Amino acid sequence: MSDWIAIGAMGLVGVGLPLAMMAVSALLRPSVPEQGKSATYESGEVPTGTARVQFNIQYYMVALLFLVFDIETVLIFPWTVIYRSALEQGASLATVLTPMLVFIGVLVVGLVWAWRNGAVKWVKSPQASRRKTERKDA
Amino acid sequence: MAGILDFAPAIVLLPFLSFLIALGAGRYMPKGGALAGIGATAGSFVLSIATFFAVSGGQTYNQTIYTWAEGLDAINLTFGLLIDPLSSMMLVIVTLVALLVHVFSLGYMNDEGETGLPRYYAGLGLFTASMLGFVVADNLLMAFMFFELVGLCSYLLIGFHFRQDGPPSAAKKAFLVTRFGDYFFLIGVVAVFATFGSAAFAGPDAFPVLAEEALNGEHSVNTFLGMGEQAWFTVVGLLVLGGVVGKSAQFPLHTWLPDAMEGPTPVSALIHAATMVAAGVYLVARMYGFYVLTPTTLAIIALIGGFTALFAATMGVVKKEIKQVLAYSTISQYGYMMLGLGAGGYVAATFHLMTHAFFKALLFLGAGSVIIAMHHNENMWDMGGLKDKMPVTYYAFLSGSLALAGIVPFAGFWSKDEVLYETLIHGLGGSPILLAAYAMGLLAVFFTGFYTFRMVFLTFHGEPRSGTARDPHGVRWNVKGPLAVLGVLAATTGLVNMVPVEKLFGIEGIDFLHQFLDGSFSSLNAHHYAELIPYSSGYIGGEAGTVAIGAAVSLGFALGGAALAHVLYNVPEPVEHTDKLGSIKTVLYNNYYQDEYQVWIATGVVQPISRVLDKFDQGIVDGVVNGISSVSLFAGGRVKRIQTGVVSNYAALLTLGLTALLLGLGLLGGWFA
Amino acid sequence: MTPLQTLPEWAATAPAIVLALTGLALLLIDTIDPDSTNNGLLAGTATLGALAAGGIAAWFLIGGTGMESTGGAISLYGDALVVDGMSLFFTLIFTSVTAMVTVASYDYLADEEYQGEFYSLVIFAATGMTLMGMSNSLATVFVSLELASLPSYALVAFLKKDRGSIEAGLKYFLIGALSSAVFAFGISLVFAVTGSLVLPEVAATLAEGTELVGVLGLGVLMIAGGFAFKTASVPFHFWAPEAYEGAPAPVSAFLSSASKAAGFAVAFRVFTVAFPLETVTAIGGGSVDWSLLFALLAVVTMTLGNFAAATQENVKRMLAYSSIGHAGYALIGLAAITVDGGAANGDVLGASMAHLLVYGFMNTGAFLFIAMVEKWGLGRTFEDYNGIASKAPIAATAMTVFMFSLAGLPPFGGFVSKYALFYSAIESGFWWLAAVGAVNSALSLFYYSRVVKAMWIEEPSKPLEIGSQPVGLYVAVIFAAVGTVLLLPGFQPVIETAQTVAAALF
Amino acid sequence: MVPPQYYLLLSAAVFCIGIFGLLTRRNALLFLMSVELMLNAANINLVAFSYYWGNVTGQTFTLFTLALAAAEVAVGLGIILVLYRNFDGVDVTNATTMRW
Repeated sequence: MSDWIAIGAMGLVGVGLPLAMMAVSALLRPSVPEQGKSATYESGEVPTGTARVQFNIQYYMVALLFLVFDIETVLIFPWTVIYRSALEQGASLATVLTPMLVFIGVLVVGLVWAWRNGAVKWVKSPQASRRKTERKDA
Repeated sequence: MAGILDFAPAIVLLPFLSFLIALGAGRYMPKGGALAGIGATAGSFVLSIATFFAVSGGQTYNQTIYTWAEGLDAINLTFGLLIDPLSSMMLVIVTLVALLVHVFSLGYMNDEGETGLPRYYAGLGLFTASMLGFVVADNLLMAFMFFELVGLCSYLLIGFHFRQDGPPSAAKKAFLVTRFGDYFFLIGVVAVFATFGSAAFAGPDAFPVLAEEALNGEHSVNTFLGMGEQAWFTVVGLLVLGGVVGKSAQFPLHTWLPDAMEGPTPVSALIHAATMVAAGVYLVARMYGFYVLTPTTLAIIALIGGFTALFAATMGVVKKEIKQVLAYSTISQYGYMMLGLGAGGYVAATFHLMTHAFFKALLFLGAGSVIIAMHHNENMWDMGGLKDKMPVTYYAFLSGSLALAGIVPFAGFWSKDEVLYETLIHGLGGSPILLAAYAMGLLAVFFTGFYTFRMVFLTFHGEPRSGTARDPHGVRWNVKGPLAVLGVLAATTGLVNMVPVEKLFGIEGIDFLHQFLDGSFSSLNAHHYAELIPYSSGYIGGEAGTVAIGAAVSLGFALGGAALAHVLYNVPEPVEHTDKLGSIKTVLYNNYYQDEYQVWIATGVVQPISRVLDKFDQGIVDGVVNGISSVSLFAGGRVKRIQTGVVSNYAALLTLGLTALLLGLGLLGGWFA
Repeated sequence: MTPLQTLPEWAATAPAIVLALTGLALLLIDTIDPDSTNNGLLAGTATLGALAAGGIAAWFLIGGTGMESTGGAISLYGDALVVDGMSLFFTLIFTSVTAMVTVASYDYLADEEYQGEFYSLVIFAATGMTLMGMSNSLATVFVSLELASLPSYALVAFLKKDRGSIEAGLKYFLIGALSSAVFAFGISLVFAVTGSLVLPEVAATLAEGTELVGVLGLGVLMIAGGFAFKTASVPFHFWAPEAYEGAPAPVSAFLSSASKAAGFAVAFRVFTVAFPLETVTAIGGGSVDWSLLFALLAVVTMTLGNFAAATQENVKRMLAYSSIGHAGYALIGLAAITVDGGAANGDVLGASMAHLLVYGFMNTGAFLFIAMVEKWGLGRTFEDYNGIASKAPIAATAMTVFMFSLAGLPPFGGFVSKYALFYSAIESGFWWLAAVGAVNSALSLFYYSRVVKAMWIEEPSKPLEIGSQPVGLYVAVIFAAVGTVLLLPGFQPVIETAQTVAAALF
Repeated sequence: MVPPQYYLLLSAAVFCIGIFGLLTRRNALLFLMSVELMLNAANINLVAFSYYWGNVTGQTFTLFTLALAAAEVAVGLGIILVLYRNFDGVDVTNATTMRW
C-alpha cells in the first residue's frame, strides 16, 4: 500500500509545482497589459490563420536533434542503475566510467559537428525578417 | 636445394619474355626486337646446356609447378616440369636452333628490309617458348596445350607475309590439317584421363606405368566400349597418334608441310628442324612407355613411318624449288624417325631426331642464304655455279647434304643407319611388317641420296644459269655464323653414338647417347623400354655381321643415288630429265594427287555431312536454344512486372510472401499443432 | 605469431574500432572547417581508415586470431561480440569494398556538397557491417544491422536534388523500416521462447526443447526476413532494383557488395550458432527447417533476379537485378546445410563466403565502371554504352573482366568461386540447387555479354565525348579488375581459409 | 499474474495493426508511425518476457530498440523532407519514376 502513497505524493507534487509557480508569478509580476503580450505564444510563428502553414524548416532540424539526443539519454539509464552496485561489488572506477565517457564522447563529437555545421544556428527565415522590418516600420 | 634444375622454368619463360618485349616494345627497339630474342634464346641455351650436364650427372627434376584446376576426386590439372635425359637433350636442340635462327633472321629479315619485324620476332619468341614448354611438360594435357600453341604460332609465322596470296592460305592449311589430327589427340587426352585418372608422364601415377601394371593385372583401370585393356590402350594410343601424324607431317596428313614453305625461310628452319614437326615425334618418344605396350600401335607407327619416308622421298625428286625439295626431305626424314620408334629403336629414333635437327636447320639456313643471294628466287634451274661465289654457304650446305644423304661419317649416316638396323633385326626376329617397312626405308635412302645431290649440283655446281646467279647478293656474318656452327655439328654429331663401330670392332662405351638416355627415371629410360619391346631380334651372320651388312647396304644405296645425281646433273649445263619418267612424272609433280583427293574428301564427303549437321544445328539445336531464350526473355518480362514502382505494393507483396512462407513452413513443420 | 597473443582481448575488435575512429575523425575534419571541403583529405582519410582496418583484419586472419590454432573464438562483452575467422574474413570483404568505394567517390563527388558527411556515413556503415560480422547476440545483431542500415538510407538519398536518388532512398528506407520491425519482432519472439538473446545460449535452451514451436518458427522466419532484406533476397528484395538504380553509383557498389555480404555474415552466424539445424528440426513435436526455407528462397531469388535482369534496358538496373541473382547463389551456402552434413556443411558455407569475396571485387568494380560512365555523362542504357571501348579501352577491358567474371566464365575469379559453390552444393546432395544455379548462370551470360558487345562491337549512334579521365575511379576500377583476375590463381588459399573458418561454426 | 500468452496475443495484435496501417496508408509519415507500432509490438514482447524469464535482457534491449527507432525516424524524416521537396508531397505512391 505504501507504494500507492508514494505514487500519489508524486502526482500531487507534479500538479502542485506548476500551479504554485504560476500563482507566485501572478502575484509578483507587474501588470502592464498590451496587445503583443496577450497573443498566444507559438514558437515565434504568427499564431493566427490556418494551422496548415509551412513551418520554418529549422524547427525540423532542432526537433530531429532533440529526438536523437533525448533518446540517447535513455541509454544512460541502465548504466545509472548498475553504477553504484557495480562499484560496491569491487569494479574499478575506470571500468565503470570509461564506457559511459566513450559514449558521451561520441555524442559530443556529433553535437559539435552539428553545431559547427549550423544545425542549431537560428537563421532568420525570410518571412520572419520581413515581419520584423514591417514592425520596425510601423 | 637450389640446383641448376630449379632454374629450368626460366628456359621456357625467357623466350616468352622476349615475345612480350617484342610485342610491346619491339617497334621502339633497334632491330625490331631481335636483340631481345637473341638474348633470351641465348640465355635459354646456356641454361639448357647447364641442365644437360646436370642431367648427365644423374640429376632429374619432376615437379608440379602450378595446379590450375583442383580435381573432383583424383584428377588434378597441373602444369609441371619433367627434366630427364630426353627432354634435356631436346631442350639443347631447340634452344640452339632457335638461337641460330634468331641470329640468321638478322640477315634474312632485318638486312633485307622486311617490315613488321616486331610481329615476326614476337612470333619466333612465342614459338620457341611454346615448344620448350611442350618439351618439358610433365603431363599429357599440358603437352597438348603447348602443342596447340605451337600450332597457333606456326599459323602466325607461316602467314607472316599476310598481304600476299600464298602465305595466308598456306597458314590456314597448316593450321587446319594439323588441327584435324589434334582432334584425335584431344580425344586421346580425355581418354587417358578417363582411363587412368592421371596424365603424368613420370612419377608415382604416370600413366604409362599404370598401363603396364594394368596389363600385368596388378591394377585396374577404366576401359570403355567394352574393350579389353590391350585393345583399349591401342585405341587410346592411336588417338594420340592422330595428333602426331598431323604435326609431324606423316602420311596422310603431310600435305600442309610443303605449302608451309611460304613462310620466311628461318621460320621454315625452325618449324622443320626443332619445333613443330619435331613435336609429333617427340611426343611419341615422350610416352614411349605407353606405346611400347601395344604391338599393334607400334606396327602401325612403323608402317606409316616407312611408307612416308619412301613416299615423300619420291616426290622430292622432281621439285624445282630448293625449299620444296627440303620440305619433302623433312617429311621423309620424320618418316624414318617414326619407323625407328615403331620398330622399337627408341634410342635410334631419338638420335635421328637430334642429328636431323642440326642438318635440316643447316640446310634450310643454307637455302635461306642462297635465297638471299638469288634475290628471293627459289627456282634451282635459275641457279648454278654458286660454289665459288659463296664458299661458306657451299661447304656448310654440302656438310648438311652429306648428312641428309647418309654418307659416312656425317651425322645422318649414323642415325639413319641405326634406325634401319633396328628395323632390320626386329624384322628378322619374326615381323614381316617391319621387314616391309625396312624395305621401304631402304629404298627411300636411294631417293634421298638422289634428290639431295640433285639439289646440290643444280644449285652450286655447273655454270650460272641466270643473271642473278652470276652476280649473287652477298651475305653477312649473321648468315655465315650460324651456317658454320651447324655445318660443324652436322658433320660431327653422329660421333656421339657410333653403334656400328662399337659392334664391329668391339669398342665398348662409345654409344654415349645410349648411356645418356639410360639414366634417370627407371620408367623412362631406354633400358626399360628395351625390356618391354614386343619384338625379338634376328641376325644374319651374327650381330656384327648384321651391322656390317646393314650399314653397307644403306651406304651403298645412298651412294648410288648420289652417283646417279652426279651423272645426270653435275654437268656444266644440266637439263631436266623428268620427261624420262613418262606418266609417273605427272603423278609426282602432282604429289600423287594427295591434295586433290583430300579436297575431294572435304567437298564430296565432309561437306554434305556438314550440311546435314548444319541443318540439324540450325533447325533443331538452335531452334531449341532460341526457343529457350525467347521463353526466358518473355518470362523475364513478366517477372519484372512485379516491380511496380509503388512502394505500398512492395510492402503488400512482402507481407504476402512472408505469410506464404509462414503457412508453408508452418504446415510442413507442424507449428500450428 | 606471438605478438597477437600478447594483445589484450578487446584488441580483437580493432578493425571495428579503427573504422569507428575514422568515422569520428572525418566528422572532426568536417567540424574544423565546415565551409570548405577538402575532397582529397576526406577521401584519403576514409580510404586509409578502411585499408588500415582491412590490414589489421588480414593480419589477424593470417595470425590465426580467434581460430582453432590460438585457442578458438575470442568472445567479448559477455558474449555479445565474438571475433573468429569468419568475422575477420568478412571484415576483409567489407573493408576492401569500402576502400574501393571511397577512392572512387573522390571523383564521383567532386562537384557535390556535404562530402564530409558522405565519407563518414560510408565509414560508419562499414563499422556497422564489421560489427554485424562479430555479433554473437541478437541484441548486437539488431543494433549493428541498424548501424549499417541507417547511414545507407541517407547515402542512397544523398543526391538531394535528384529525383531518382530520393525515390530510391525513400523506397529503401520504407522497406528497410518495415523489415527491421519484422526483424525486431522476430527477435522478441525468439526471446519469448528462450529467454536469452545470446546465440549460444539460445541454442542451449532450444536443445532442451520447447512447447512453443510455432512461436519459435515464426520468430526464426521473421529473423530470416530481416537478413533477406539486408541481402536483397526474395521476398524482401523489392527495394533493391530501385535503390541500386537511383543511388549514386559508388553507393550502389557499396550496398550491393558490402552490405549484402554483411547480411550473409550475420545470417550465417545466427542460423548456424543459435538455431543449429539438428536442434530445430526436431523440437517438441515440430520442426523449423530453415534449410528448406533458404533452399526455396535461393531458387526463387536467383531465378527472379536473373530473369528480370535479362530484359532490362538500363545497365545499372540490370546489375541491380543481377545482384539479386547473386544473392540467390550465395544463399546456397545456407540452403545446402544438412543435419548430418559434417564437413560438407563447412565446405558449402565456406564456398559461399569465398563467392561473396570474389563478388565483392567484381560487382564493386562493375558499379564503379557505371559511376565512371555517369561521370562522363554518357547515359545509362545499353545503347549509351555503344563504342565506349574505342574511347576508354582500359576501363572497358576492366568492365569486360567484371561482366565475364560475374557470368562465371573462366579465367576469372567468378568462375572458380561459382564452381566451388555449386560443387560443394552437389557434395552436400543438393544437385538440383546446383543445377538451377547453373541454368541461371547460363542465362546471366546473355545479359552480361550484352554490355561487352555494346562496348566493343557496336558503333555509337552519336559521337562519343569523354571528358575527363577520373584518376580515383580508374584506380578503383583497375584495382577491382586486378583483384578479380588474381582471385583465380589465388583462390586456393581463399577457399581454404573460408572453409576452415566456416567449419569452425559447426 | 497475467499469463504470457496474453502478451503474445497483444503484441501480435499491435503488430498486425501496424502492418494494416502501412498497407493502407499512402502518407509517408503514417507509414513511419505504423512501423513504430510494429516495433513497439516487439517491445511489448521483450518487456513481458523479460519479466517472465526473470532477467533484464529484454528490458535493456527494449531501450536499444527505442533508441534505434528514434534514430530511424530521424533519418526517415530527413528522407521524407527531401521527398516533399522533389515530389511535392509525402504520398509514397507518387515516387514511381523507376519500375520494372
